[in-house]
Amino acid sequence: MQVGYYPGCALHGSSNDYEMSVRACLSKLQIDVREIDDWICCGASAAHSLNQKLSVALPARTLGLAERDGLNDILAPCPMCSMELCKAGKALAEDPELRVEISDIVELEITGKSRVLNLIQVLQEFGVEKIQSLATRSLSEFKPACYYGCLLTRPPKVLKFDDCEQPESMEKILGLLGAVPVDWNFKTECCGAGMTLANEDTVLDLSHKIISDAIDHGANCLVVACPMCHVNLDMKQAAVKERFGVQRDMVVYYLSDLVGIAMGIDEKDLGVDRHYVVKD
Amino acid sequence: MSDEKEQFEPKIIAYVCNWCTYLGADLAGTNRLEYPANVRIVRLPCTGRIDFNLMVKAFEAGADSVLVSGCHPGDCHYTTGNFHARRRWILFRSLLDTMGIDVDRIHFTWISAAEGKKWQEVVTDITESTRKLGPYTAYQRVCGES
Amino acid sequence: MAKIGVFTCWCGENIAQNVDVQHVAAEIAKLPNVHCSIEYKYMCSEPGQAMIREKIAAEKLTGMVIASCSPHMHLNTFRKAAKNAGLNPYQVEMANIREHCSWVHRNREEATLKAVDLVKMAVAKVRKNQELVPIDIPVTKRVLVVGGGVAGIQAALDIADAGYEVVMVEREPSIGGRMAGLSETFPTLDCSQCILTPRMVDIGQHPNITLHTYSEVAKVEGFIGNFKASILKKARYVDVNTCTGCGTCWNSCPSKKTPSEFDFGLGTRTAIYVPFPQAVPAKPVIDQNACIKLTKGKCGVCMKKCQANAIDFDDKDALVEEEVGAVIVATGFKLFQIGKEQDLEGQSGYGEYGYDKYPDVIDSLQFERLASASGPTNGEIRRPSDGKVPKNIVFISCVGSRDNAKGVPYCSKVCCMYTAKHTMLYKHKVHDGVAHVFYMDIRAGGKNYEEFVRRAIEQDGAQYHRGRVSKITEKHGTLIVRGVDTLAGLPLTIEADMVVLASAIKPTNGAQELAQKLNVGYDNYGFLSESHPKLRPVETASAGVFVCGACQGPKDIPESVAQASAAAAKTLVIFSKEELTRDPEIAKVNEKVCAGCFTCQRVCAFNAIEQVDIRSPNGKLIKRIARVNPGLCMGCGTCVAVCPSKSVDLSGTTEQQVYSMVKSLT
Amino acid sequence: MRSEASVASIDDLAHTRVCECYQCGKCSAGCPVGEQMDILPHQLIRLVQLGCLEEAMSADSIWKCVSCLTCSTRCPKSVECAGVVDALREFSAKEDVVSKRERRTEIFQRVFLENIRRNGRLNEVELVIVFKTKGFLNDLNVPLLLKDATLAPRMLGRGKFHLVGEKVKNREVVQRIFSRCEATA
Repeated sequence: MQVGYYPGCALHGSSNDYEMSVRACLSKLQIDVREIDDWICCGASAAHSLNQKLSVALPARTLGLAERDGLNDILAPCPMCSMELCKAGKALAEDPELRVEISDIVELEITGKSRVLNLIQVLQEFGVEKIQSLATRSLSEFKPACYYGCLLTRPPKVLKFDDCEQPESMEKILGLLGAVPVDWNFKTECCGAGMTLANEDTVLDLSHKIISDAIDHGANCLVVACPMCHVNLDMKQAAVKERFGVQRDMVVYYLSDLVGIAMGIDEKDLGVDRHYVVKD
Repeated sequence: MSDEKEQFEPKIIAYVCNWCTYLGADLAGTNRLEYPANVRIVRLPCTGRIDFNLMVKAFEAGADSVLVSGCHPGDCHYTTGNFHARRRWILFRSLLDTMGIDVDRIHFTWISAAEGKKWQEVVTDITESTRKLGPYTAYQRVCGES
Repeated sequence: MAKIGVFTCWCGENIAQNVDVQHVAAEIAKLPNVHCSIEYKYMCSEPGQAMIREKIAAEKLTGMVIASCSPHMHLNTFRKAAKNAGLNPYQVEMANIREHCSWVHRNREEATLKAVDLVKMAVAKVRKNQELVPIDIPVTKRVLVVGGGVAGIQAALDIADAGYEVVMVEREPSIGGRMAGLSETFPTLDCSQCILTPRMVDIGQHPNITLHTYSEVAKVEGFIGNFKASILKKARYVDVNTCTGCGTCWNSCPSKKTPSEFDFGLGTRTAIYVPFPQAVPAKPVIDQNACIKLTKGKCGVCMKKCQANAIDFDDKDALVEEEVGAVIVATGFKLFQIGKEQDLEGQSGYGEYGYDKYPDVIDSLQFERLASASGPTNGEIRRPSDGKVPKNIVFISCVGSRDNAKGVPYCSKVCCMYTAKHTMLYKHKVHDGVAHVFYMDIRAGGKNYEEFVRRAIEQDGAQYHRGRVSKITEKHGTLIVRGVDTLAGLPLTIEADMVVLASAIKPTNGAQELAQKLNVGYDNYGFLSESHPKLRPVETASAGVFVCGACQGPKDIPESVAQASAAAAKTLVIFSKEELTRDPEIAKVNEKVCAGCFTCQRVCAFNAIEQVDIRSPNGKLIKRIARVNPGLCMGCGTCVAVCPSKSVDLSGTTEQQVYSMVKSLT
Repeated sequence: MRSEASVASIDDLAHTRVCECYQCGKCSAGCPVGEQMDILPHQLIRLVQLGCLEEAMSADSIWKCVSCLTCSTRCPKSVECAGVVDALREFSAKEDVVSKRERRTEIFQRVFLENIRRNGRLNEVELVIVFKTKGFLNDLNVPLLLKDATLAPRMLGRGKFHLVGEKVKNREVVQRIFSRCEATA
């Protein structure tokens, strides 16, 4: 199995632990990951807040590069990137006029036909049973609260992935690997995402609600598939604790961390030791 | 412009359905809405009844224009008759066009039982436009020869 | 030789003012076949009609033209006059020289000219008229009522009480429908079962009513006055005639865990069961999927215990045929499914409300069962998860209704009212409880309805918040409801013990399939279409088929009952005659030239065209041709227009009649 | 300057029709930051419906929005509520009517985009330094300037910080994309 790879700025920046984890995990599965050459930033919420056209053009450039390189499937482990690429791709595929205009702007011919996948989708395509067969240890000690956040499932009309109100795809994967995911309420509530720098109060408040609901429902860790969620829940957990007084520390894993652990990859190789909150 | 042409009074034959347009024309009367006296109504149960032959017969009888009018889509007394009329109408038009009949002299419209005003306007417009086109001598010549 | 009389009317000054009536009469008198041409001040007056009758008789007229007003005004008047004088009424034509001439043209010369043309056309037509005889169709004076809810019950009793036979078909083991499961009804708060069950008993005991429960309509053939219905009686495994309804069987049945359909899963029932104690008939059925004997071959406890020997494990589905003259469809409604499963494309349910996930999030019909004295909690409001009495309930309106994104765009009409009722019932039973309602608009149009809602708010203290709820979550057994009060501009979070969702109303399963069998139209959501929303509210496109109740659109009990009585009245109109008289102005196939292409059959909106085999005396098929069923044809003439070989014609507006009208203008 | 914002231009940018909103408030009910908003999402839509665009563009709440898309996803009328907020932000920034209290958020978005324009990819160190400086120049708030400073060494310690950020090879094309988008917008 081969996929194009769009790490996005976060995975090449402060969330490089996520990239380590994804790469280690996919390499164990022998998935050939080919990074899109000279990819550019998707523009994130800054682009769609300030310049709607730019919010199509920036991801379109990357989609065009992938098409040029013949990459039909693109893995974007960051849900924000993934959603922006999907949204631009859908708009381009559906609107011929826009396609011509944007192709001119980004200096590449784009069809918008490439498939953009998030990490969960790549694991599903690879085959959860196959992952199960490669597993060397059970995750039975883990009782994760699987946290999807906003953009793994929203907007549902663009992403068409899982149930946008009660998603279960991470639970299914981890459940097969022996983990005991808890049923909880805040799977798709927002953690404040990219507002970490600009508006920390909001982020702390939202992260607090998420962490405490997970604890309330008996989780012993959180699992995410998003670099921003990880920042807010992991890096900011100390600040949350300080402000709201949460009872206990919650380790925040990336989905690929737990899949990797199940397949016997060393936690160091997955970058788990680089998280802020670590298992005592 | 010659005086003769100004005085030309076209003959207009209207095929209308009994349940909508005929009653619309009745309403125009009840409300005393004046319009040119050039139209002759043929009352049919439904525009679904109108076929190609009726159009040709009208021109044979010396009509300068033909009007077909029935219920609005969805209002047909017989559920779907006017849809069939509309569908056939698209066919007629091209067929009549191919035959050399001036399709500007054929008018298709929907007038409900409540639209007396519309009946007045449609008849006035068609009379005026036909007056501008002049007598349909082209057809009458062909017809006369055959 | 045709002898035509032409009678031109002055209509006082109405016509005479702008049309030179005498000139018209004189011009028309010159036409061939016109035997007499007379003008008179008021043709429709009794002296006018008398004159017409006299002339018909004296001159032995074979046809006549009245030049006066619109045929929609007086065609019937003059046809009657003709009939009384011995002339076939279909030999009468009218020329509309009032509405289409004198009233709309001021120029007297032009108007007179046009009037002459109009009368000429009528004369040309009447020359080709033929005598027509109204068609008589025998009527089977029996009605099929599909659906045994309150609407079907009302219609059936009305007709049976009028002395005619009724065949009622009900899909469930008992009649009663949705109303039988309701607690109390708005705006009077009278007990639903107390008012309905006596009517159900009447159905069961009425000598004129044949009841087929646990049955469905499989097929309907025929036309008004002459329908033939096949009814599928599902295997009941209990002989209703010998069963005494003693209850020994269901009290001893070991299979006890099937969720009760009647209680919407809030309680359980046995495999052999009556859905509720007041069921009619009060005879059980065996659920073949739950019965241990039928699934595993062992058990048979009920059979051993039954004193009446009424249990028959070899029972099979059976078809019965019923001949009826009219059909009333009263198949009712179901609730929009709030969970994930949906039966229409574009609908997706409400994952955010956690129905199916949190046991204490229930729908409105489930709440009815909780509030009902005969319900699973004997009328005490207890929540499903732990049986606790909820101290805070949140009611949410418009779940699925008025929701283009996930549900249906229409308003379900009754939810505002029953939600107000729910808050009252709750407050009357749990005095220290708080009822919150999230609503978008309160639609309380109806006698005493607005007063009722105000009472819920002002006397019983229901807390109404204008706004929708966005999400329901759960914390330590409490439901956290996140809503908004848009009037205050405040997001609200309410901790509730139970949430009741007022789910949208949709037509019941199978309503569309039934409509197709009956050739009745339905809308995008499956509600059956009436033939005119105002003037023909219970009739359908199929003559002799009527609709009533919620299968036609969301409505409350009083409306359903009123519509049911209307459908009954319409049925009785049909039954009031020995034979139905139908207008003879319908299509007719010339069987000699019909080529059997059946284009006519495809365009006919009334299924009035049948395929008929023409066979030689020794039974050999010569050809297959089209034939018009006079019971079904409505006379639109679409078949005439589409027939490639011109083998169909329309009596009263024949091709020859129309041609000669047009030709008269040459 | 005459405002370019209009109901039609907002509909256009957001790919929606605000007239379809019937004010049920489900957007406001589900908004994770609704409690902090001066004008709730459904009220913003109402202001746009009424053509009171200045009030909407200068609201704090358009910058409080975290773009989680909960509102758009749950809207029973499929109004792109989050898209309307984006359109309001775009006009608000362009016409310089951003609420004083929310300037920092706007500055953050601007700094973020400038960063991308220069580098093609996000340079986090540069982002933090420029944002802190510009933010400080805006409100002269010292605690906010110094906040998070303690995180830096820890991040470095965990290898989470690249002092020299990545740059794309073809940065000229990125700059041309920006210029073109700004010209057509």
